[in-house]
Amino acid sequence: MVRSITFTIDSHLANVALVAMSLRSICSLVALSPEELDELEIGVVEALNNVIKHGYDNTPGLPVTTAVTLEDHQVTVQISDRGKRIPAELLDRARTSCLDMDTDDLTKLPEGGMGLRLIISSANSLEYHVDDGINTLILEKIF
Amino acid sequence: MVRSITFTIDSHLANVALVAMSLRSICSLVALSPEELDELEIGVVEALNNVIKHGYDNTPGLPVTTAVTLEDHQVTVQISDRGKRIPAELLDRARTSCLDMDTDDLTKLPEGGMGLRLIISSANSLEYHVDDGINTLILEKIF
Amino acid sequence: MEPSDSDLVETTHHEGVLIVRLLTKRLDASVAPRFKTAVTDHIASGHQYLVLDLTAVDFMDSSALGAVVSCMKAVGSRGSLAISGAHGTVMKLFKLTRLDRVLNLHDTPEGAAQAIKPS
Amino acid sequence: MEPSDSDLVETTHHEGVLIVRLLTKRLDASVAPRFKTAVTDHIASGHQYLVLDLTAVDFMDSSALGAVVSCMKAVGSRGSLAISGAHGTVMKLFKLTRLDRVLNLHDTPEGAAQAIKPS
Ligand SMILES: Nc1ncnc2c1ncn2[C@@H]1O[C@H](COP(=O)(O)OP(=O)(O)O)[C@@H](O)[C@H]1O
Ligand SMILES: Nc1ncnc2c1ncn2[C@@H]1O[C@H](COP(=O)(O)OP(=O)(O)O)[C@@H](O)[C@H]1O
Repeated sequence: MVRSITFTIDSHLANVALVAMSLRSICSLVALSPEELDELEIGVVEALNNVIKHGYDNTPGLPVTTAVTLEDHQVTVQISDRGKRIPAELLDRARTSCLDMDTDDLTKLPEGGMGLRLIISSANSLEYHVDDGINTLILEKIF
Repeated sequence: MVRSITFTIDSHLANVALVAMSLRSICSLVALSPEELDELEIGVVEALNNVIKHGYDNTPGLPVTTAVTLEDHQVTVQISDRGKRIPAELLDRARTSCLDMDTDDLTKLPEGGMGLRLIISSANSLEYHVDDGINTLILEKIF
Repeated sequence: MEPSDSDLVETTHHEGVLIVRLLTKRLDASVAPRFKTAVTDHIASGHQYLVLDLTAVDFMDSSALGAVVSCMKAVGSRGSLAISGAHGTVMKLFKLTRLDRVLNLHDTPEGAAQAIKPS
Repeated sequence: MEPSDSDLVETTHHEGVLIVRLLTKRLDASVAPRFKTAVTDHIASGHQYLVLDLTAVDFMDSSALGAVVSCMKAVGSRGSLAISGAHGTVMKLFKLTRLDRVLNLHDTPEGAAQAIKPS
Protein backbone atom coordinates (compact mmCIF):
# COMPACT_ATOMS: atom_id res chain seq x y z
CA MET A 1 0.00 0.00 0.00
CA VAL A 2 1.25 3.47 -0.87
CA ARG A 3 0.56 6.22 1.68
CA SER A 4 1.37 9.90 1.29
CA ILE A 5 1.31 13.06 3.35
CA THR A 6 2.52 16.60 2.75
CA PHE A 7 3.97 18.73 5.55
CA THR A 8 3.77 22.50 5.06
CA ILE A 9 5.63 24.90 7.35
CA ASP A 10 6.37 28.59 7.41
CA SER A 11 10.00 29.53 6.79
CA HIS A 12 11.11 29.58 10.41
CA LEU A 13 13.96 27.33 11.57
CA ALA A 14 12.04 26.27 14.68
CA ASN A 15 9.39 24.64 12.49
CA VAL A 16 11.89 22.28 10.84
CA ALA A 17 11.81 20.02 13.91
CA LEU A 18 8.07 19.51 13.37
CA VAL A 19 8.70 18.04 9.92
CA ALA A 20 11.61 15.93 11.18
CA MET A 21 9.63 14.49 14.08
CA SER A 22 6.60 13.79 11.89
CA LEU A 23 8.77 12.10 9.26
CA ARG A 24 10.40 9.92 11.92
CA SER A 25 7.08 8.79 13.34
CA ILE A 26 5.41 7.86 10.04
CA CYS A 27 8.52 6.01 8.87
CA SER A 28 7.79 3.48 11.63
CA LEU A 29 5.11 2.15 9.24
CA VAL A 30 7.79 0.89 6.85
CA ALA A 31 10.87 -1.27 7.34
CA LEU A 32 13.51 1.47 7.24
CA SER A 33 16.32 0.63 9.67
CA PRO A 34 17.05 3.06 12.57
CA GLU A 35 20.36 3.83 10.87
CA GLU A 36 18.69 4.67 7.55
CA LEU A 37 16.08 6.75 9.33
CA ASP A 38 18.82 8.76 11.07
CA GLU A 39 20.46 9.42 7.70
CA LEU A 40 17.19 10.49 6.09
CA GLU A 41 16.33 12.78 9.00
CA ILE A 42 19.71 14.50 8.76
CA GLY A 43 19.32 14.98 4.99
CA VAL A 44 15.80 16.39 5.24
CA VAL A 45 16.68 18.74 8.10
CA GLU A 46 19.73 20.06 6.21
CA ALA A 47 17.66 20.61 3.07
CA LEU A 48 14.91 22.46 4.97
CA ASN A 49 17.43 24.57 6.91
CA ASN A 50 19.08 25.53 3.61
CA VAL A 51 15.79 26.56 2.02
CA ILE A 52 15.03 28.80 5.01
CA LYS A 53 18.55 30.19 5.52
CA HIS A 54 19.74 30.51 1.92
CA GLY A 55 16.70 30.11 -0.35
CA TYR A 56 14.54 32.52 1.65
CA ASP A 57 17.37 34.45 3.39
CA ASN A 58 15.69 33.83 6.75
CA THR A 59 12.58 35.79 5.75
CA PRO A 60 9.70 34.38 7.80
CA GLY A 61 6.20 33.64 6.52
CA LEU A 62 7.11 31.83 3.28
CA PRO A 63 5.94 28.28 2.59
CA VAL A 64 8.14 25.19 2.54
CA THR A 65 6.48 21.89 1.65
CA THR A 66 7.75 18.38 2.27
CA ALA A 67 5.80 15.59 0.55
CA VAL A 68 6.51 12.09 1.85
CA THR A 69 5.49 8.88 0.11
CA LEU A 70 5.83 5.57 1.93
CA GLU A 71 6.09 2.38 -0.08
CA ASP A 72 7.08 -1.13 1.01
CA HIS A 73 10.75 -0.66 0.15
CA GLN A 74 11.10 3.04 -0.53
CA VAL A 75 10.54 6.40 1.15
CA THR A 76 10.45 9.40 -1.19
CA VAL A 77 10.76 12.93 0.17
CA GLN A 78 10.05 15.87 -2.11
CA ILE A 79 10.89 19.34 -0.77
CA SER A 80 9.56 22.40 -2.61
CA ASP A 81 10.01 26.15 -2.15
CA ARG A 82 9.78 29.41 -4.09
CA GLY A 83 13.07 30.91 -2.93
CA LYS A 84 16.47 31.21 -4.56
CA ARG A 85 17.67 27.96 -6.07
CA ILE A 86 20.68 25.92 -4.95
CA PRO A 87 23.46 27.05 -7.32
CA ALA A 88 24.03 24.17 -9.77
CA GLU A 89 27.81 24.33 -9.45
CA LEU A 90 27.64 24.03 -5.64
CA LEU A 91 25.37 21.01 -5.90
CA ASP A 92 27.67 19.41 -8.49
CA ARG A 93 30.74 20.08 -6.41
CA ALA A 94 29.04 18.59 -3.34
CA ARG A 95 28.14 15.46 -5.33
CA THR A 96 31.78 14.73 -6.10
CA SER A 97 33.49 15.84 -2.90
CA CYS A 98 33.51 13.72 0.20
CA LEU A 99 32.39 14.55 3.68
CA ASP A 100 35.63 13.79 5.51
CA MET A 101 37.06 16.80 7.25
CA ASP A 102 40.76 17.45 7.08
CA THR A 103 41.52 17.10 10.76
CA ASP A 104 45.28 17.72 10.58
CA ASP A 105 45.06 21.38 11.53
CA LEU A 106 42.31 21.96 14.05
CA THR A 107 42.40 25.71 13.55
CA LYS A 108 41.27 25.12 9.98
CA LEU A 109 38.33 22.82 10.71
CA PRO A 110 35.26 24.02 8.80
CA GLU A 111 32.32 25.40 10.79
CA GLY A 112 29.88 25.17 7.87
CA GLY A 113 29.54 24.01 4.30
CA MET A 114 28.63 20.46 5.24
CA GLY A 115 24.90 20.64 4.51
CA LEU A 116 24.80 19.84 0.79
CA ARG A 117 27.12 16.88 1.20
CA LEU A 118 25.03 15.54 4.08
CA ILE A 119 21.91 15.87 1.93
CA ILE A 120 23.55 13.91 -0.87
CA SER A 121 24.88 11.18 1.41
CA SER A 122 21.47 10.82 3.12
CA ALA A 123 19.69 9.26 0.15
CA ASN A 124 20.11 6.62 -2.53
CA SER A 125 19.26 9.16 -5.18
CA LEU A 126 18.83 12.92 -5.37
CA GLU A 127 17.09 14.94 -8.05
CA TYR A 128 16.78 18.72 -8.19
CA HIS A 129 14.82 20.79 -10.64
CA VAL A 130 13.35 24.28 -10.97
CA ASP A 131 9.99 24.84 -12.69
CA ASP A 132 8.09 28.13 -12.80
CA GLY A 133 10.11 29.47 -9.88
CA ILE A 134 9.43 26.39 -7.77
CA ASN A 135 12.53 24.53 -6.64
CA THR A 136 12.04 20.83 -6.00
CA LEU A 137 14.50 18.49 -4.32
CA ILE A 138 13.64 14.79 -4.40
CA LEU A 139 15.37 12.34 -2.08
CA GLU A 140 14.80 8.61 -2.49
CA LYS A 141 15.66 6.17 0.26
CA ILE A 142 15.51 2.53 -0.80
CA PHE A 143 15.62 -0.32 1.72
CA MET B 1 7.35 30.04 21.08
CA VAL B 2 4.51 29.26 18.67
CA ARG B 3 5.20 26.52 16.08
CA SER B 4 2.88 25.44 13.30
CA ILE B 5 2.66 22.77 10.65
CA THR B 6 -0.02 21.74 8.19
CA PHE B 7 -0.59 18.11 7.22
CA THR B 8 -2.25 17.49 3.86
CA ILE B 9 -3.49 14.06 2.83
CA ASP B 10 -5.56 12.61 0.03
CA SER B 11 -9.00 11.36 1.02
CA HIS B 12 -8.04 7.76 1.73
CA LEU B 13 -8.71 6.24 5.18
CA ALA B 14 -5.24 4.67 5.28
CA ASN B 15 -3.65 8.14 5.25
CA VAL B 16 -5.40 9.22 8.44
CA ALA B 17 -2.86 7.27 10.51
CA LEU B 18 -0.09 9.44 9.03
CA VAL B 19 -1.70 12.57 10.44
CA ALA B 20 -2.41 10.91 13.79
CA MET B 21 1.16 9.65 14.18
CA SER B 22 2.64 12.99 13.14
CA LEU B 23 0.36 14.87 15.55
CA ARG B 24 1.37 12.55 18.40
CA SER B 25 5.07 13.03 17.76
CA ILE B 26 5.06 16.83 17.54
CA CYS B 27 2.87 17.11 20.65
CA SER B 28 5.86 15.76 22.60
CA LEU B 29 7.23 19.33 22.26
CA VAL B 30 4.53 20.66 24.59
CA ALA B 31 3.32 19.60 28.03
CA LEU B 32 0.14 17.78 27.01
CA SER B 33 -0.42 14.76 29.27
CA PRO B 34 -0.52 11.25 27.70
CA GLU B 35 -4.21 11.11 28.62
CA GLU B 36 -4.96 14.44 26.87
CA LEU B 37 -2.93 13.36 23.86
CA ASP B 38 -4.97 10.12 23.59
CA GLU B 39 -8.19 12.18 23.68
CA LEU B 40 -6.96 14.59 21.03
CA GLU B 41 -5.78 11.76 18.77
CA ILE B 42 -9.19 10.08 18.97
CA GLY B 43 -10.99 13.35 18.16
CA VAL B 44 -8.77 14.17 15.20
CA VAL B 45 -8.96 10.64 13.75
CA GLU B 46 -12.78 10.62 14.05
CA ALA B 47 -13.01 14.02 12.37
CA LEU B 48 -10.74 12.97 9.49
CA ASN B 49 -12.54 9.64 9.04
CA ASN B 50 -15.85 11.53 8.88
CA VAL B 51 -14.57 13.95 6.25
CA ILE B 52 -13.42 11.03 4.09
CA LYS B 53 -16.42 8.72 4.69
CA HIS B 54 -19.25 11.25 4.83
CA GLY B 55 -17.93 14.59 3.51
CA TYR B 56 -16.26 13.04 0.46
CA ASP B 57 -18.34 9.80 0.31
CA ASN B 58 -15.12 7.77 0.18
CA THR B 59 -14.08 9.36 -3.12
CA PRO B 60 -10.27 9.19 -3.25
CA GLY B 61 -7.96 11.95 -4.45
CA LEU B 62 -9.52 14.89 -2.61
CA PRO B 63 -7.52 17.02 -0.17
CA VAL B 64 -7.94 17.07 3.61
CA THR B 65 -5.76 19.50 5.56
CA THR B 66 -4.96 19.46 9.26
CA ALA B 67 -3.21 22.57 10.59
CA VAL B 68 -1.64 22.20 14.02
CA THR B 69 -0.42 25.06 16.19
CA LEU B 70 1.60 24.33 19.30
CA GLU B 71 1.70 26.89 22.09
CA ASP B 72 2.94 26.58 25.67
CA HIS B 73 -0.46 25.66 27.06
CA GLN B 74 -2.59 25.00 24.02
CA VAL B 75 -2.71 22.81 20.94
CA THR B 76 -5.05 23.98 18.17
CA VAL B 77 -6.06 21.63 15.37
CA GLN B 78 -7.88 23.02 12.35
CA ILE B 79 -9.29 20.50 9.85
CA SER B 80 -10.47 21.75 6.45
CA ASP B 81 -12.12 20.06 3.47
CA ARG B 82 -14.28 20.87 0.44
CA GLY B 83 -16.81 18.07 0.87
CA LYS B 84 -20.33 17.97 2.26
CA ARG B 85 -20.67 19.74 5.56
CA ILE B 86 -21.53 18.14 8.89
CA PRO B 87 -25.31 18.70 9.19
CA ALA B 88 -25.78 21.43 11.83
CA GLU B 89 -28.56 19.55 13.62
CA LEU B 90 -26.38 16.42 13.99
CA LEU B 91 -23.54 18.47 15.44
CA ASP B 92 -25.93 20.23 17.83
CA ARG B 93 -27.48 16.97 18.94
CA ALA B 94 -24.03 15.46 19.52
CA ARG B 95 -23.07 18.47 21.65
CA THR B 96 -25.91 17.84 24.07
CA SER B 97 -26.07 14.06 24.14
CA CYS B 98 -23.65 11.99 26.15
CA LEU B 99 -21.39 9.20 25.05
CA ASP B 100 -22.63 6.50 27.45
CA MET B 101 -24.07 3.53 25.64
CA ASP B 102 -27.24 1.96 26.94
CA THR B 103 -25.83 -1.44 27.82
CA ASP B 104 -29.05 -3.01 29.17
CA ASP B 105 -29.90 -4.80 25.96
CA LEU B 106 -26.76 -6.01 24.21
CA THR B 107 -28.64 -6.71 20.97
CA LYS B 108 -29.32 -2.98 20.71
CA LEU B 109 -25.78 -1.72 21.27
CA PRO B 110 -24.91 0.84 18.60
CA GLU B 111 -22.24 -0.07 16.04
CA GLY B 112 -21.77 3.51 14.84
CA GLY B 113 -22.81 7.07 15.48
CA MET B 114 -20.19 7.69 18.16
CA GLY B 115 -17.78 9.81 16.08
CA LEU B 116 -19.25 13.28 16.51
CA ARG B 117 -19.60 12.84 20.27
CA LEU B 118 -16.00 11.60 20.51
CA ILE B 119 -14.86 14.65 18.55
CA ILE B 120 -16.72 16.97 20.91
CA SER B 121 -15.43 15.26 24.05
CA SER B 122 -11.84 15.30 22.73
CA ALA B 123 -11.33 19.05 23.02
CA ASN B 124 -11.92 21.96 25.37
CA SER B 125 -13.67 23.83 22.61
CA LEU B 126 -14.99 23.08 19.16
CA GLU B 127 -15.83 25.52 16.40
CA TYR B 128 -17.25 24.65 12.97
CA HIS B 129 -17.84 26.98 10.05
CA VAL B 130 -18.31 26.83 6.30
CA ASP B 131 -16.87 29.54 4.04
CA ASP B 132 -16.83 29.47 0.24
CA GLY B 133 -17.45 25.73 0.25
CA ILE B 134 -14.61 25.08 2.68
CA ASN B 135 -15.63 23.36 5.90
CA THR B 136 -13.40 24.10 8.87
CA LEU B 137 -13.46 22.33 12.21
CA ILE B 138 -11.33 23.85 14.97
CA LEU B 139 -10.45 21.85 18.08
CA GLU B 140 -8.69 23.54 20.99
CA LYS B 141 -6.95 21.52 23.66
CA ILE B 142 -5.86 23.57 26.67
CA PHE B 143 -3.52 22.18 29.32
CA MET C 1 -10.74 -15.88 6.71
CA GLU C 2 -9.13 -14.59 3.53
CA PRO C 3 -5.39 -15.11 3.26
CA SER C 4 -5.14 -11.34 2.87
CA ASP C 5 -6.04 -10.98 6.56
CA SER C 6 -2.88 -12.70 7.74
CA ASP C 7 -1.35 -9.27 8.43
CA LEU C 8 -4.35 -8.29 10.54
CA VAL C 9 -5.16 -11.27 12.80
CA GLU C 10 -3.65 -14.57 13.85
CA THR C 11 -5.71 -17.34 15.47
CA THR C 12 -4.83 -20.07 17.95
CA HIS C 13 -6.92 -22.48 20.03
CA HIS C 14 -6.81 -22.66 23.80
CA GLU C 15 -9.04 -25.05 25.78
CA GLY C 16 -11.89 -24.93 23.29
CA VAL C 17 -11.65 -21.16 22.84
CA LEU C 18 -10.54 -19.42 19.64
CA ILE C 19 -8.02 -16.70 20.37
CA VAL C 20 -7.97 -14.00 17.70
CA ARG C 21 -4.82 -11.98 18.15
CA LEU C 22 -4.72 -8.59 16.46
CA LEU C 23 -1.39 -7.96 14.72
CA THR C 24 -1.85 -4.29 13.89
CA LYS C 25 -0.90 -1.37 16.12
CA ARG C 26 -3.71 0.77 14.77
CA LEU C 27 -7.21 -0.69 14.61
CA ASP C 28 -8.94 2.10 12.72
CA ALA C 29 -11.55 2.76 10.02
CA SER C 30 -9.11 1.71 7.30
CA VAL C 31 -9.06 -1.89 8.61
CA ALA C 32 -12.24 -2.14 10.73
CA PRO C 33 -14.40 -3.76 7.97
CA ARG C 34 -11.75 -6.43 7.29
CA PHE C 35 -11.31 -7.02 11.01
CA LYS C 36 -15.06 -7.44 11.50
CA THR C 37 -15.39 -9.86 8.57
CA ALA C 38 -12.40 -11.90 9.70
CA VAL C 39 -13.93 -12.43 13.15
CA THR C 40 -17.58 -12.88 12.12
CA ASP C 41 -16.47 -15.45 9.52
CA HIS C 42 -14.98 -17.50 12.36
CA ILE C 43 -18.21 -17.15 14.32
CA ALA C 44 -20.31 -18.16 11.30
CA SER C 45 -18.14 -21.24 10.81
CA GLY C 46 -19.02 -22.47 14.30
CA HIS C 47 -16.69 -20.82 16.83
CA GLN C 48 -18.88 -19.63 19.71
CA TYR C 49 -16.20 -18.97 22.34
CA LEU C 50 -13.72 -16.31 21.29
CA VAL C 51 -11.09 -14.02 22.78
CA LEU C 52 -10.07 -10.85 20.95
CA ASP C 53 -6.50 -10.19 22.05
CA LEU C 54 -5.81 -6.45 21.67
CA THR C 55 -2.38 -6.48 23.34
CA ALA C 56 -0.70 -5.22 20.15
CA VAL C 57 -3.24 -2.48 19.52
CA ASP C 58 -2.09 1.00 20.56
CA PHE C 59 -4.90 2.92 18.90
CA MET C 60 -8.56 2.21 18.22
CA ASP C 61 -11.26 4.44 16.75
CA SER C 62 -15.07 4.26 16.82
CA SER C 63 -15.25 2.23 13.59
CA ALA C 64 -13.18 -0.50 15.21
CA LEU C 65 -15.24 -0.20 18.39
CA GLY C 66 -18.35 -0.73 16.23
CA ALA C 67 -16.72 -3.83 14.77
CA VAL C 68 -16.11 -5.21 18.28
CA VAL C 69 -19.79 -4.60 19.09
CA SER C 70 -20.76 -6.46 15.90
CA CYS C 71 -18.66 -9.41 17.01
CA MET C 72 -20.38 -9.46 20.41
CA LYS C 73 -23.77 -9.44 18.73
CA ALA C 74 -22.74 -12.19 16.33
CA VAL C 75 -21.80 -14.42 19.25
CA GLY C 76 -24.99 -13.43 21.07
CA SER C 77 -26.14 -15.67 23.91
CA ARG C 78 -25.07 -18.88 22.21
CA GLY C 79 -21.46 -18.45 23.28
CA SER C 80 -19.13 -15.92 24.80
CA LEU C 81 -16.66 -13.26 23.69
CA ALA C 82 -13.91 -11.86 25.89
CA ILE C 83 -11.23 -9.26 25.33
CA SER C 84 -7.63 -9.26 26.50
CA GLY C 85 -4.83 -6.75 26.58
CA ALA C 86 -6.88 -3.55 26.19
CA HIS C 87 -4.79 -0.49 27.09
CA GLY C 88 -4.22 3.16 26.13
CA THR C 89 -6.74 4.64 23.71
CA VAL C 90 -8.47 1.25 23.44
CA MET C 91 -9.31 1.23 27.14
CA LYS C 92 -10.06 4.96 27.00
CA LEU C 93 -12.66 4.36 24.28
CA PHE C 94 -14.22 1.43 26.20
CA LYS C 95 -14.55 3.66 29.27
CA LEU C 96 -15.81 6.76 27.46
CA THR C 97 -18.62 4.74 25.89
CA ARG C 98 -19.15 2.73 29.13
CA LEU C 99 -18.75 -0.44 27.06
CA ASP C 100 -16.24 -1.53 29.73
CA ARG C 101 -19.25 -2.52 31.86
CA VAL C 102 -20.39 -5.21 29.43
CA LEU C 103 -17.14 -6.28 27.81
CA ASN C 104 -15.46 -9.25 29.38
CA LEU C 105 -12.04 -7.65 29.92
CA HIS C 106 -8.92 -9.59 30.91
CA ASP C 107 -5.19 -8.93 31.04
CA THR C 108 -4.02 -11.98 29.10
CA PRO C 109 -5.61 -14.08 26.33
CA GLU C 110 -5.09 -17.22 28.46
CA GLY C 111 -6.87 -15.62 31.41
CA ALA C 112 -9.71 -14.54 29.12
CA ALA C 113 -10.00 -18.05 27.61
CA GLN C 114 -10.03 -19.60 31.09
CA ALA C 115 -12.89 -17.30 32.11
CA ILE C 116 -15.16 -18.12 29.18
CA LYS C 117 -14.25 -21.68 28.19
CA PRO C 118 -17.25 -23.92 27.58
CA SER C 119 -17.77 -26.33 30.47
CA MET D 1 25.38 33.38 29.72
CA GLU D 2 22.01 35.04 29.23
CA PRO D 3 19.26 33.89 31.56
CA SER D 4 17.34 33.02 28.39
CA ASP D 5 19.73 30.11 27.85
CA SER D 6 18.61 28.29 30.97
CA ASP D 7 16.38 26.05 28.82
CA LEU D 8 19.33 25.17 26.59
CA VAL D 9 22.30 24.44 28.86
CA GLU D 10 23.04 23.89 32.53
CA THR D 11 26.55 24.15 33.97
CA THR D 12 28.26 22.46 36.89
CA HIS D 13 31.87 22.22 38.05
CA HIS D 14 33.75 18.98 38.46
CA GLU D 15 37.44 18.91 39.52
CA GLY D 16 38.30 22.19 37.83
CA VAL D 17 36.35 21.36 34.68
CA LEU D 18 33.19 23.16 33.56
CA ILE D 19 30.53 20.67 32.53
CA VAL D 20 28.04 22.18 30.07
CA ARG D 21 25.05 19.89 29.95
CA LEU D 22 22.71 20.30 26.97
CA LEU D 23 19.05 20.25 28.01
CA THR D 24 17.47 20.07 24.56
CA LYS D 25 16.68 16.90 22.65
CA ARG D 26 17.25 18.59 19.32
CA LEU D 27 20.43 20.61 18.80
CA ASP D 28 19.65 22.13 15.41
CA ALA D 29 20.00 25.33 13.40
CA SER D 30 17.22 26.99 15.40
CA VAL D 31 19.32 26.90 18.58
CA ALA D 32 22.92 26.45 17.32
CA PRO D 33 23.82 30.20 17.48
CA ARG D 34 22.56 30.48 21.08
CA PHE D 35 24.35 27.26 22.01
CA LYS D 36 27.61 28.50 20.51
CA THR D 37 27.38 31.88 22.28
CA ALA D 38 26.52 30.26 25.61
CA VAL D 39 29.63 28.08 25.47
CA THR D 40 32.06 30.61 23.97
CA ASP D 41 30.98 33.15 26.62
CA HIS D 42 32.11 30.69 29.28
CA ILE D 43 35.41 30.23 27.45
CA ALA D 44 35.90 34.01 27.11
CA SER D 45 35.26 34.43 30.83
CA GLY D 46 38.19 32.15 31.65
CA HIS D 47 37.02 28.53 31.52
CA GLN D 48 39.64 26.59 29.56
CA TYR D 49 38.66 23.03 30.46
CA LEU D 50 35.15 22.10 29.37
CA VAL D 51 32.98 19.08 28.81
CA LEU D 52 29.98 19.29 26.49
CA ASP D 53 27.55 16.69 27.76
CA LEU D 54 25.30 15.64 24.88
CA THR D 55 23.54 12.79 26.70
CA ALA D 56 20.13 14.47 26.29
CA VAL D 57 20.63 15.27 22.61
CA ASP D 58 18.85 12.87 20.23
CA PHE D 59 19.36 14.90 17.08
CA MET D 60 22.08 17.21 15.80
CA ASP D 61 22.48 18.93 12.44
CA SER D 62 25.48 20.49 10.69
CA SER D 63 24.83 23.94 12.18
CA ALA D 64 25.20 22.50 15.67
CA LEU D 65 28.24 20.51 14.54
CA GLY D 66 29.72 23.81 13.33
CA ALA D 67 29.03 25.31 16.74
CA VAL D 68 30.91 22.43 18.42
CA VAL D 69 33.86 23.07 16.09
CA SER D 70 33.75 26.77 17.03
CA CYS D 71 33.92 25.82 20.70
CA MET D 72 36.96 23.59 20.04
CA LYS D 73 38.69 26.45 18.25
CA ALA D 74 37.82 28.92 21.00
CA VAL D 75 39.50 26.66 23.56
CA GLY D 76 42.43 26.11 21.21
CA SER D 77 45.66 24.78 22.70
CA ARG D 78 45.31 26.74 25.95
CA GLY D 79 42.91 24.21 27.43
CA SER D 80 40.87 21.21 26.51
CA LEU D 81 37.34 20.35 25.39
CA ALA D 82 35.80 16.91 25.69
CA ILE D 83 32.40 15.52 24.76
CA SER D 84 30.26 13.04 26.64
CA GLY D 85 27.12 11.08 25.87
CA ALA D 86 27.18 11.33 22.06
CA HIS D 87 24.80 8.78 20.52
CA GLY D 88 22.39 8.30 17.60
CA THR D 89 22.47 11.00 14.94
CA VAL D 90 25.06 12.95 16.97
CA MET D 91 27.56 10.10 16.75
CA LYS D 92 26.52 9.44 13.17
CA LEU D 93 27.39 13.02 12.23
CA PHE D 94 30.74 12.87 14.07
CA LYS D 95 31.59 9.71 12.14
CA LEU D 96 30.36 10.88 8.74
CA THR D 97 32.56 13.98 8.99
CA ARG D 98 35.38 11.99 10.64
CA LEU D 99 35.37 14.54 13.44
CA ASP D 100 35.25 11.54 15.80
CA ARG D 101 39.01 11.22 15.24
CA VAL D 102 39.75 14.58 16.87
CA LEU D 103 36.91 14.96 19.33
CA ASN D 104 37.64 13.80 22.83
CA LEU D 105 34.67 11.43 23.20
CA HIS D 106 33.59 9.87 26.51
CA ASP D 107 30.55 8.02 27.81
CA THR D 108 29.93 10.12 30.92
CA PRO D 109 30.62 13.77 31.79
CA GLU D 110 32.57 12.65 34.88
CA GLY D 111 34.76 10.37 32.77
CA ALA D 112 35.33 13.18 30.30
CA ALA D 113 36.22 15.64 33.09
CA GLN D 114 38.62 13.11 34.59
CA ALA D 115 40.37 12.74 31.23
CA ILE D 116 40.97 16.43 30.64
CA LYS D 117 41.22 17.96 34.12
CA PRO D 118 44.12 20.39 34.53
CA SER D 119 46.96 18.79 36.50
N1 LIG E 1 18.27 26.00 -0.78
C1 LIG E 1 19.28 26.83 -1.16
N2 LIG E 1 19.03 27.97 -1.82
C2 LIG E 1 20.02 28.79 -2.16
N3 LIG E 1 21.33 28.55 -1.90
C3 LIG E 1 21.65 27.43 -1.25
C4 LIG E 1 20.66 26.51 -0.85
N4 LIG E 1 21.28 25.50 -0.23
C5 LIG E 1 22.58 25.76 -0.24
N5 LIG E 1 22.85 26.92 -0.86
C6 LIG E 1 24.17 27.52 -1.06
O1 LIG E 1 25.15 26.48 -0.93
C7 LIG E 1 26.08 26.80 0.11
C8 LIG E 1 26.53 25.52 0.79
O2 LIG E 1 25.46 24.98 1.52
P1 LIG E 1 25.73 23.93 2.67
O3 LIG E 1 26.61 22.87 2.14
O4 LIG E 1 24.43 23.47 3.20
O5 LIG E 1 26.52 24.70 3.80
P2 LIG E 1 26.10 25.94 4.72
O6 LIG E 1 24.62 26.01 4.77
O7 LIG E 1 26.72 25.63 6.03
O8 LIG E 1 26.71 27.14 4.07
C9 LIG E 1 25.35 27.76 1.00
O9 LIG E 1 26.23 28.57 1.74
C10 LIG E 1 24.51 28.55 0.01
O10 LIG E 1 25.26 29.56 -0.58
N1 LIG F 1 -17.65 15.54 7.81
C1 LIG F 1 -18.95 15.18 7.60
N2 LIG F 1 -19.56 15.52 6.46
C2 LIG F 1 -20.82 15.15 6.24
N3 LIG F 1 -21.58 14.47 7.11
C3 LIG F 1 -21.03 14.11 8.27
C4 LIG F 1 -19.69 14.45 8.57
N4 LIG F 1 -19.42 13.97 9.80
C5 LIG F 1 -20.54 13.36 10.23
N5 LIG F 1 -21.52 13.44 9.33
C6 LIG F 1 -22.88 12.88 9.47
O1 LIG F 1 -23.12 12.67 10.87
C7 LIG F 1 -23.43 11.30 11.13
C8 LIG F 1 -22.91 10.90 12.48
O2 LIG F 1 -21.49 10.86 12.44
P1 LIG F 1 -20.68 10.08 13.55
O3 LIG F 1 -21.19 10.47 14.89
O4 LIG F 1 -19.24 10.30 13.31
O5 LIG F 1 -21.04 8.56 13.35
P2 LIG F 1 -20.77 7.57 12.11
O6 LIG F 1 -19.64 8.13 11.31
O7 LIG F 1 -20.43 6.28 12.76
O8 LIG F 1 -22.06 7.53 11.35
C9 LIG F 1 -22.84 10.52 9.98
O9 LIG F 1 -23.47 9.29 9.77
C10 LIG F 1 -23.02 11.50 8.81
O10 LIG F 1 -24.32 11.40 8.30
